Amino acid sequence: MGVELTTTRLEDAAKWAKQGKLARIPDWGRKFSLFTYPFVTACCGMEFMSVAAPKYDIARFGAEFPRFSPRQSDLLMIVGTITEKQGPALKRVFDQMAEPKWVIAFGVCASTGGFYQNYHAMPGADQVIPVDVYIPGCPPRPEQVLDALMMLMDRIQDGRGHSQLRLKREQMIAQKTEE
Amino acid sequence: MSQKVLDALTAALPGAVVRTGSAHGDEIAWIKREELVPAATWLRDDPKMLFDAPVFCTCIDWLDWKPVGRPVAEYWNETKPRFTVAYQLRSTTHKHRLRLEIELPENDARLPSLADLWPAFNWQERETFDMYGIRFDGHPDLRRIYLYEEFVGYPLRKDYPKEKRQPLVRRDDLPINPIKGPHAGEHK
Amino acid sequence: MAPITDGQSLKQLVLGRKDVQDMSDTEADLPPDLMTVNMGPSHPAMHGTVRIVLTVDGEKIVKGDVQPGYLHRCFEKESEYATYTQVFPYTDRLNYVSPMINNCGWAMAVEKLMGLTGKLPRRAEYVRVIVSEMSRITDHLTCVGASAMELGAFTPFLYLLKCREWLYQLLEKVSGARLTHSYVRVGGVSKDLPDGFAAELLGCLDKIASVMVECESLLNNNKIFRDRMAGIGKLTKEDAIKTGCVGPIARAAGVDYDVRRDYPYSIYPEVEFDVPLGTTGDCYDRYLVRIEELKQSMRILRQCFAQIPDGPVMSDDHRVTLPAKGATYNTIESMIRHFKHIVDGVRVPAGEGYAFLEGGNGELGFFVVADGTGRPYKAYCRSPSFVHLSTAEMLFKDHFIADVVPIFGMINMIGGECDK
Amino acid sequence: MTEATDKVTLTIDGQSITVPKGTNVLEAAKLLGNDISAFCYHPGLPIVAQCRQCLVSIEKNPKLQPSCQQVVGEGMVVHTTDPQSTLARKQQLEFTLVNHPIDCPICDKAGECTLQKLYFDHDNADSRVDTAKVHKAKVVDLGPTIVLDQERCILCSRCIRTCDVVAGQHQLEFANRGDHEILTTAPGEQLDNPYSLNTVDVCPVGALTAKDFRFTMRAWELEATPSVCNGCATGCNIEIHHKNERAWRLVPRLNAEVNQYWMCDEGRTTYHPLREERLASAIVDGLPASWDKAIQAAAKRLGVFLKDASQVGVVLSALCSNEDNYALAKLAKAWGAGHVYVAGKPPVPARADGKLRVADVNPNATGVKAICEALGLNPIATYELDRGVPANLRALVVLGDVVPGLDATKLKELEVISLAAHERGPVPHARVALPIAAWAETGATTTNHKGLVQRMHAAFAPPGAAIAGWDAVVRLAAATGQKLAWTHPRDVFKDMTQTVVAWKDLAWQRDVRPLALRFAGSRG
Repeated sequence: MGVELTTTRLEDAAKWAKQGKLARIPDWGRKFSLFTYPFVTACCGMEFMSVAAPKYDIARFGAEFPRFSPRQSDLLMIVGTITEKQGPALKRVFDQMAEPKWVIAFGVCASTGGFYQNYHAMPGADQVIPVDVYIPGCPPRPEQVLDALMMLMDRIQDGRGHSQLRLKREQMIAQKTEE
Repeated sequence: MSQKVLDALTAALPGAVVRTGSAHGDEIAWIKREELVPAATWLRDDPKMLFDAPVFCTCIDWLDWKPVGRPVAEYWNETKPRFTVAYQLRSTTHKHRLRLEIELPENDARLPSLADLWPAFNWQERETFDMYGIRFDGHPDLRRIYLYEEFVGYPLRKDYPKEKRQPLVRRDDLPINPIKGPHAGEHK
Repeated sequence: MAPITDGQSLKQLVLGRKDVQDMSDTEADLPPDLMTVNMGPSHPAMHGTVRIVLTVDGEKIVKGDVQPGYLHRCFEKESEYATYTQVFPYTDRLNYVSPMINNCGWAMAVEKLMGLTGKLPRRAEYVRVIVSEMSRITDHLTCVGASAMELGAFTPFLYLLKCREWLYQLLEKVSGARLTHSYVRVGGVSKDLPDGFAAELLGCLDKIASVMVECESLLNNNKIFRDRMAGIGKLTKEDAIKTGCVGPIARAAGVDYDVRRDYPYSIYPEVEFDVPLGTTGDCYDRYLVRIEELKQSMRILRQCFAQIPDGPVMSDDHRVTLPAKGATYNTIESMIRHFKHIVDGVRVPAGEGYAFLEGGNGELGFFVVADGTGRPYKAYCRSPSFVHLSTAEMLFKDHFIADVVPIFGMINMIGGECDK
Repeated sequence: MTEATDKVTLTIDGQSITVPKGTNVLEAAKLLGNDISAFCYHPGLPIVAQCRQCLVSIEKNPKLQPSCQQVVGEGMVVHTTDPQSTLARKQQLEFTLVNHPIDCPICDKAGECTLQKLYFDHDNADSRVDTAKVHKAKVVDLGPTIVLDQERCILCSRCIRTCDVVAGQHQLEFANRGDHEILTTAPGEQLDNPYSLNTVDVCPVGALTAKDFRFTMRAWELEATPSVCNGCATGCNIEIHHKNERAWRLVPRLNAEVNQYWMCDEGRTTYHPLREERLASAIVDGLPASWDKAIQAAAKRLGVFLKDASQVGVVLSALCSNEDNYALAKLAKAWGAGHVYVAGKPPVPARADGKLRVADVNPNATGVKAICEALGLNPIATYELDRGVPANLRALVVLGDVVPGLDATKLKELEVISLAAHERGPVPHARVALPIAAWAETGATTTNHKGLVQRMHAAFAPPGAAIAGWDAVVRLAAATGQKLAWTHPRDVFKDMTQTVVAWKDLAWQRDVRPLALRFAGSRG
């Protein structure tokens, strides 16, 4: 079943090549080979396991292979509540990842803090690092996670990820300064 | 269920026990702070007691205590001890359970540690210290356990606001700058 | 480069030594000081977020300072600001691997203070036990599966998670949520089991039993698995008692203690089950105890379905039950009651009490102080994970760094429960 | 000896209690934590024993007695939970509910309704009535402040008595009979007395609702913080009911010495200005600035004149707290400021009615006077400046936003540093404006016209960059080379009580945390 999909997309690639949109090809490649760093902290980890396990099978989207070193991964999945104590660790992990990189906030705790609004739960991981896709739900259903992954893929393809935009901005600034 | 435990404790260490009580099937003995270690040691070692298994240690902050349906005299006021530290014990041989409660005043919230008698209380007392600021004298390693060293205050005390955060790290480019204005929170 | 022919050259290649002879006295060359290695708080081989600062002598652990708290979500502070019913979702997220048991524990604590213990409808008790035991099975499946995966055995993980998925789907049918159910209420459960549930669950149990046979054949006598589990992280019976260990860990060490049998609650006196005991108290025993408990849970479930009576699943005590919707909309009395239940919460008379039950990891208890209003004045959770994790330092001692993973896996530290 | 004769000992539900002579049984039981249900009884109103909800059985008394009317007697044995009185109260409640509309979801009182509370506490049984309810008028405009819902009214007459007793005006009455009995205005009257909103507080159900508060906020979501009304010099004790960093209403709080259970309608509206024209950031020459920059700018501008401090004046404010005024007065003394003024609103003689309303509408004139006397300052009222600004006055540090006597032209000639919560009065003309917290936003004390020092608690945080007034003064002092070593209002208060002799025995009251009305338990 994968053949048909792949063919269409290769055709896509060929079309872009004809149109001179070769610059899109790296992003196109990136979106199908996401290397995940699961920053698993809490309950959502159970559903993260479910996403990885047979029935929902995240492998279908090319994002099945968790890299347990941030240096080798480009997708940070923040799975679960981020606390104030955890904040520096999260930031460090994010900083260690190579560019371009994307972040998914998995579950409402990572998105906004959810119903933990107190002295130690951080009101969303985006207090510390920029987040590309937020998945609501406590915990989100695996289907939602797959949906979010596809949204992220679109975002990567369009070059709208936080880190992609930043890189572009930096490039532009660099060009301006050279001129 | 274990009224005889309370009776035996009162008989063996009359000076240590302030009062005893039974609530909802739980046996409670209020112990004087100074006599806590001898009482606990006796409870652990006496062949009729053998409270060898620790269950939990926690603290109650009475600052907001205004129970409904109880006399006004029971409300907390500044002359009453503010904290109660509770140790729950269990005996694996006799199967009885007992809660020791020690009342502590606000300005001198310290008591002897039981971590030497039951190693499980090592972390439990650290947790109580972390959350309530109760000092355990003689504790081998009394430092914060859940929170970070930079945290100021004791969050489970009733006078610590629930949402008072003490951030260690924040993004410098936060997209929505949470400026508190006269109309902040209106659309919450 | 010349092909490597002997072991010496291999070592040379790996360690980059010029002189092969150097290998004989490696120890002398290595720095003599102890080294500090930081594991976590986000570590691949640990499910759960905890930081371990290891002081190692070579590969051997001299000291392991375990620092929990990275998932401290302030269960107690949040509870003090929620009604008794609103606390259920928080308890779900304590031990998120077996949320139903946590639900039951909280309900039991509140019922104890309200004097409702033992006065619940029989069917409610049975339903609670059924969902609890299902939760216990998911708990042990996850624990064993994840630990096996962390030791490199990916297949059992996939198999066991498949089983768990079946149970999740059944629990979803019961409660409406896959993981965080909030199904239990003070005075019973929120709704009855769906039609045909018994047949589905029993069929599912049979499937799980057959998968378990496969998994056990993959793991039990697997050389790698045994080498990494047997004799690792030994805990003596005395230590287990005085460090407060309960549940599978204590039972693996030979402590014959199960709340379900020793302080019977709910309908456990009416079902037969055995309490498995280990002999050596090492990781392998903990694994075996969990596998056996899993089978015992299935046994309990089968008995429950044979015995479960018909009837209501919620107490008829007006202090805890919501009125029927029809009455709520049409009579002022029921309207007020509904309103007060939702807004003010279940009124619990002032007092304090500690209620406990056998959770996935052992004695799970809630110590509640009520002040007569609709919210707990204090709600403390006696979490087994926290107590077990405090023994980790003792267990790590004199083991290798690699042994941290099975020890930690078999402690089954659940962040939500440990850090509260 | 006198003590023995003044006290009466009785037994309530097996518990013995000694209370002063003349107490009623209901109040005595309350001391034991036994809240006997009642609708018509209010401790501040005459007793009519009309709702029959508080019936108890008293030994040697053949009939049940209303506990609100029954005065305690020596050796009296009262039962409040025996089957007879429980049944009587249950049935009474059932009757009360027969015609009550099913309005809880749309009722403003829901959550703090006595009827709800009593039903939940004492009966909690299902309905046995299947007849149609009697309908009455829903939205009856009683006057400028209040709307009546006659269906919800349970005819307890508390509001009628409140008008009679508190305002001294008979404006409400019952009309008709039986289950068609309604509450209405007295012939030719409307409910327009200056204490009318007290009827809303005492109403046990949602029959009377304030136009100011209705449909704005769910009562049970509010949090209550004790404070003191800043509307006039009486200093009525109030609770600020707030949520989401803003106040939603003010209700009176019991203080037998000041206001008993009541406050005036005008005082209740004083929470509105808390959100009007607020100064949320420091302003230097008309542009927003950070605190540090603003303080530096202020110090620089003042520094020129502080070399000869007789050119500098400070304006204390009778509208600000003791702490703020003390801090500024102390700074003026440290500088050796040549001019000290005190500002305040002009009195309104028409307000004074011998009850709670007085002519002086400044909450803290007495406190400022006491502080200045203690510090040896001799302040001049600012309206004296109407006649002309002293020639050697060049710079002015103004506390508060009300400065009569200084109009825009005069202010422009001066170097004005303003510490204010609102952007009005002298603030727009100030060279440097520093935002300070308003009365509801900081812990402070105020002194009423009788000299009573009362504590106000912070209900919510001040907006934007605003900080407590004394704190702003401390910063200003540090920047001008003076040292005021206070870090907490407690420190200022302690210092102040050591200075002001009359206040030397006062102690700083511990901060009170907001009380969630939802869980207040015994409310209603």
